[in-house]
Amino acid sequence: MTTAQFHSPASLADAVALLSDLGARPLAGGTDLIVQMRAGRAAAPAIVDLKRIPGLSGVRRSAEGGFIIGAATPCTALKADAALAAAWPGVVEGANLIGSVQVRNRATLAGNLCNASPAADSVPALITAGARCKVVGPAGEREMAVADIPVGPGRTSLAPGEVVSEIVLPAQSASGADAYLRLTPRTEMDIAIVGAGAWIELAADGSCTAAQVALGAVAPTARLVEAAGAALVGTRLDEAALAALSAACQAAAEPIDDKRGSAAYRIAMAGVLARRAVLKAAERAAARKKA
Amino acid sequence: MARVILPGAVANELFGGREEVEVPGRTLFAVVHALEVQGPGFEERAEGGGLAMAVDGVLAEDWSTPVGPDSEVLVVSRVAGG
Amino acid sequence: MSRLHVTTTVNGDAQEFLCDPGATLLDVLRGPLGLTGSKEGCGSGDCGACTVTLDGAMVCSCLVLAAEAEGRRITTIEGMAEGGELHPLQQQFLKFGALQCGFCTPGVLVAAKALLDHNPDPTESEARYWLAGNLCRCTGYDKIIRAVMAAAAELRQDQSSKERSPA
Amino acid sequence: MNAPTGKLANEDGYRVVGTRPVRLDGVDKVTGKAIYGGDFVAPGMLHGAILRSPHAHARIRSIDASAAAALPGVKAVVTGADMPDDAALKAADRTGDTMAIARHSMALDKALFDGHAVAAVAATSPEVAQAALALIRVDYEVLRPVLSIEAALAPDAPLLHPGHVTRGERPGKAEPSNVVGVTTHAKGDAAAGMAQADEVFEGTFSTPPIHQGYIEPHACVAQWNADGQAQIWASSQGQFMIRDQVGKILGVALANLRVVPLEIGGGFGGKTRVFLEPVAMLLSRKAGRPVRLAMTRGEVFRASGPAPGSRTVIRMGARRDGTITAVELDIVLTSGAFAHDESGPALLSATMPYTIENLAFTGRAVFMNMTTVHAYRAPAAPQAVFAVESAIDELAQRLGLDPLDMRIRNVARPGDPGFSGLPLGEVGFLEALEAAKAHPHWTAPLPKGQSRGVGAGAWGNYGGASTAEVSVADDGTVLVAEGNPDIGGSRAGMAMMAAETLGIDYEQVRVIVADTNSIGYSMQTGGSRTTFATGMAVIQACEKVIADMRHRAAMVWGVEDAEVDWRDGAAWCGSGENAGRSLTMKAIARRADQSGGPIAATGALMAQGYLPGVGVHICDLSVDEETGVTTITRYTAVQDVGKAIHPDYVEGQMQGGAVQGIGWALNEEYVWNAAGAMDNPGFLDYRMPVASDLPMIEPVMVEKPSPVHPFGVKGVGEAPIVPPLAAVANAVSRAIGKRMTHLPLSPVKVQAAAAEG
Repeated sequence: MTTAQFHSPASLADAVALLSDLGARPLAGGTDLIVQMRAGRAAAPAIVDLKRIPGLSGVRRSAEGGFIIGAATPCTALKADAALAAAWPGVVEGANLIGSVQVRNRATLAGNLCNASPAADSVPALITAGARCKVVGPAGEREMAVADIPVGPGRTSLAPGEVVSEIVLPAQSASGADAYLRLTPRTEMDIAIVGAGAWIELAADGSCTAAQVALGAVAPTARLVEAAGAALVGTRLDEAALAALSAACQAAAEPIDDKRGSAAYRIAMAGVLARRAVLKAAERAAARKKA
Repeated sequence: MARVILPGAVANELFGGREEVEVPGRTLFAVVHALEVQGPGFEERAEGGGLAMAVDGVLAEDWSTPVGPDSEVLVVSRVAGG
Repeated sequence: MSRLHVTTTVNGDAQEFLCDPGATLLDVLRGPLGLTGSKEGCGSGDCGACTVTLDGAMVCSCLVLAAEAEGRRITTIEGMAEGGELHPLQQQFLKFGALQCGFCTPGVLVAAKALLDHNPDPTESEARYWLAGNLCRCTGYDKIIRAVMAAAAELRQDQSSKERSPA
Repeated sequence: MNAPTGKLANEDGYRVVGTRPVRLDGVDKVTGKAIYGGDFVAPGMLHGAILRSPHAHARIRSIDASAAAALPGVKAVVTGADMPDDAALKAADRTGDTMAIARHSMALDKALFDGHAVAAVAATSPEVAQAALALIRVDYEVLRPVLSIEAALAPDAPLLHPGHVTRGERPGKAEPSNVVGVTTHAKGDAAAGMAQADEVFEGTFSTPPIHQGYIEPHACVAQWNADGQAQIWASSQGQFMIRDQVGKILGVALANLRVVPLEIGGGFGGKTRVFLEPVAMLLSRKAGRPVRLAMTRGEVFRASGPAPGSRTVIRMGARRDGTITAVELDIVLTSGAFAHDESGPALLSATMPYTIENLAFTGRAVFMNMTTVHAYRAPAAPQAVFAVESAIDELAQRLGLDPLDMRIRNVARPGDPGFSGLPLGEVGFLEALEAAKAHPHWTAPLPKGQSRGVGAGAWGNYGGASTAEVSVADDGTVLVAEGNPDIGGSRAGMAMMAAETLGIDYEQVRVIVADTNSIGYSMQTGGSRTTFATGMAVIQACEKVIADMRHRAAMVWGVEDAEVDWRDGAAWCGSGENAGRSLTMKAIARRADQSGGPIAATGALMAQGYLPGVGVHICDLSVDEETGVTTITRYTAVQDVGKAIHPDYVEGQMQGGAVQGIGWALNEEYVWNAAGAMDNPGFLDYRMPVASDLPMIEPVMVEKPSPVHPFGVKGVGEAPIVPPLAAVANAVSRAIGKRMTHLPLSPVKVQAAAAEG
């Protein structure tokens, strides 16, 4: 692990400058990066710690009533933010399934996103929430959908020197709610064999007015399944609609066989978990309507 | 001559498959020595703790235990734990 | 490769050390600082035996770069007892026999203290999920959880008695 | 050399034995002061590192370490050529164990598993050592690996050890093969017995290799001086074991090889042999300085001694009333790269709790291109008993019998002929089964969606050689030195047995684990022997001290020794003018110099008459049939413990063993890729149970005392891992109505089985 330089810049501009030389890696929580460095799976000749840049840690409300989450905000801080946890329980529970409390006191949403593991626990719910992120780099700032960041296992669409500085969640709709579920052999300290995020919006009569469903660990990246959401809109989430949802998810799944699960199992579980995540989100949406 | 009964694996490996052997000896020390002559390697295995011996149904760690002319010596393979 | 000079606070004492940019906090605690109470069970954040607190939050010190310690407050197992007086958690672990080989115990104790600082009255399930990051292979966790719950009760009782009769 | 007699301090029961005092080494362990393998630092110590083969099976054509040796800071480089040659290792012991351990610790001409050590360096820092490894060039000729039992037994299988002939094979039948050895056991007439059965179950069971999972990686420091004297500081299950094995491998006289025991961070049998010590010694001799060698977690998985995988074919016949008429069992265990044949203990343990008329067992171990297996807590018993207890459960269901009643019907009782044919001693198999049946858990109504499984299992335990020394200080306090590393509170047990024998308080006794130059030989901590055998040696030494102190008191009072009684930590005069007077230990010890000199005695013996331990576990669980995820909801572990000296730590053995068994049943397994490299060498993808996976494990101690041990002790450490595989598998099988025969019962497998219906 030959890391020659460690920097902890006090501004984003300094960080971007440092990150533009080849091989420099941003460090937020480090719970993926440091493991890969020690195992020799990631070369990091220079480390740029983002945690001393003011404004990058913490959750702020956006003008539209949504939430702006700094790139250096640890997952446990999301759970501690009551407003965020109430508005986006799915995003917060996804972030708080990563590793252990020790890991979640360090790991960040931006890090989980940019590590680009197909099984990243926080990404499916971010996608169904329509989250966006601010990217800062040598060419200045730009905004993009969270879904467009990961492009394959361990690969993102970020240009060299670019870093995600914020993740932005829209305001939650009056009768919408989200949920994230994952399938793991252990109750903690595990990696999703399959993950499923869902966002559901219900009309006064209980019928579904909008729905987003995304799957984790069944494709090179977390994946929004339009057909799954579409199968629910206009229905009362009855058995037929849920069956169509499951079928759509199974069709969208292109998993691999690996030490954690077989492709066949993942395809089957894609349907099962998506269904359960939808029902959990719907239950929360119904509860919000009444509250 | 004491009658010695050997476990299958030891019989096959050291005594040409004979599971019962007659040997002279008034103590287990003598019996073990006599068994070594017929099956070289037996003494080392017994000393290493891999084999235990019972004289007339009683396990004896102490080889000074007397062995009568018509005694039965049962050789048992022993297992250490984890 | 130039080494970094870091100043930090460990268990309330000011500490300085030189470290490679890639060195972990665990390497420094166990090496130059001679605090071998934090243990390396895996080096990948999967066992919790290296748990310390960093500015009050419990973390795996094998997944923190030593350079990140600059200006921060670190507590390790060696800082848990005050002088000769064991912390209630340490006492209850001994009373319940909540350790056998003891290798995971430092990490478990630091994590358990962080739990009770965060939640003085945890349910059994809350305690089990909080401690899920600390692997133990000897005890099957039963006596660890019972000792944590007993220490929590004792601390709550001390707290309430302190409130009733402030010193 | 006779076994100690040991008297009760008072007739109505024990004063110290059975209480729950705080352990003596407790404060060090809860404050982080205790020194484990990787914590020890010797002055001038170098840091070692090992280069390991990335290939599971390869010939080593050449090793060029010249660049590494030239790297500034590198002080020594060793390869297999630095180890003694085959002839010297064979001369050390004809069983071949020394050769196997030496060649596993450092390859000679062939790399036989992914992770096999091929070279090692010692340098002034870990970073320099790692840099040096990267400069070592090894020319491998990659060979086809053997990665399964089937592959090992295939007629065209590459032979891992061409010269090896199967041990225990009938003469003339043995020809070179990957079969390490074969063991058989027959009783009565299995075919006839099977014919009498009303119901016959036949099944094939398998378990993958799994790891003991101790959280402390192997670590040691070795110093081999120019005058031939050496010291090793290491965590292990036996400092005497290290001395024996390193002494045989390197040809060092035992008196020249002082091994100092450090605290051990879990072993479970996996630290009952050496891996690093011989290499650290070679590096130290070349460098002239102490060398620390430690494994990373990945190295522990790839290159230490996991438990063997198994394939068991079983046929079991039973009559309508549940009597088992015959069992035919054929078990094949993996041995890994070198010879470690656990088929003996597998056959011994398979049906140990039961007396069955007709048995026909065969056991074999096979070489495989995987790290050499080694003992894991009741070695090979869980694998064999998984098949037997599953078969019993299946037959009980088919015959409509209560599963515990069926086990009780076949239970082995004292006096029944055991495996060796010798009559069983005061075994507590029946008492444990009845205690399980009487326990509220067995008859508690099952919540909806849950199912209940039961499993029993025993382990033979062991006694063997132990030495302990007891001395009395001037103030009457007592010091015990013994030779068994304290993994689970055994120091406390020794202090309690000493205090009980001497009739004094526990707090007046201190116990240390001494190094190999400070105490007589003690067999290592393992085989569930320590409290039984080393306890006996401590008691014997205390009895000698009592006899000495009674003699001194007799001299003071001018009476015969026989006139002096020993009670409540004091000598009592029985006759003459001083009748009724007493002298405390303190009073006697203060004038020790005037009555013959220091008070000290040694207990050294071969502990005999050890009795097996048995466990009966009841497991409630729910299975989410859609996903295959299993959740343990209630677990009770019943065990005959003889007499619990320190109940906390006996319960701890029962709870820890049960949870290791649960992990074995549900999620733990070695996974390899096609090339034979381990795919999950870490605690993320090698899934051991975490705290949130489990309920409380309720321990139920059945105390049927051993008549041989002064305080009734039976070994307890290994029996608790034997029942859980079947207890969990039986519960899952009942939940989904399908016999689960291949561990682990991961969500993928259980979901597939449930979906088949």
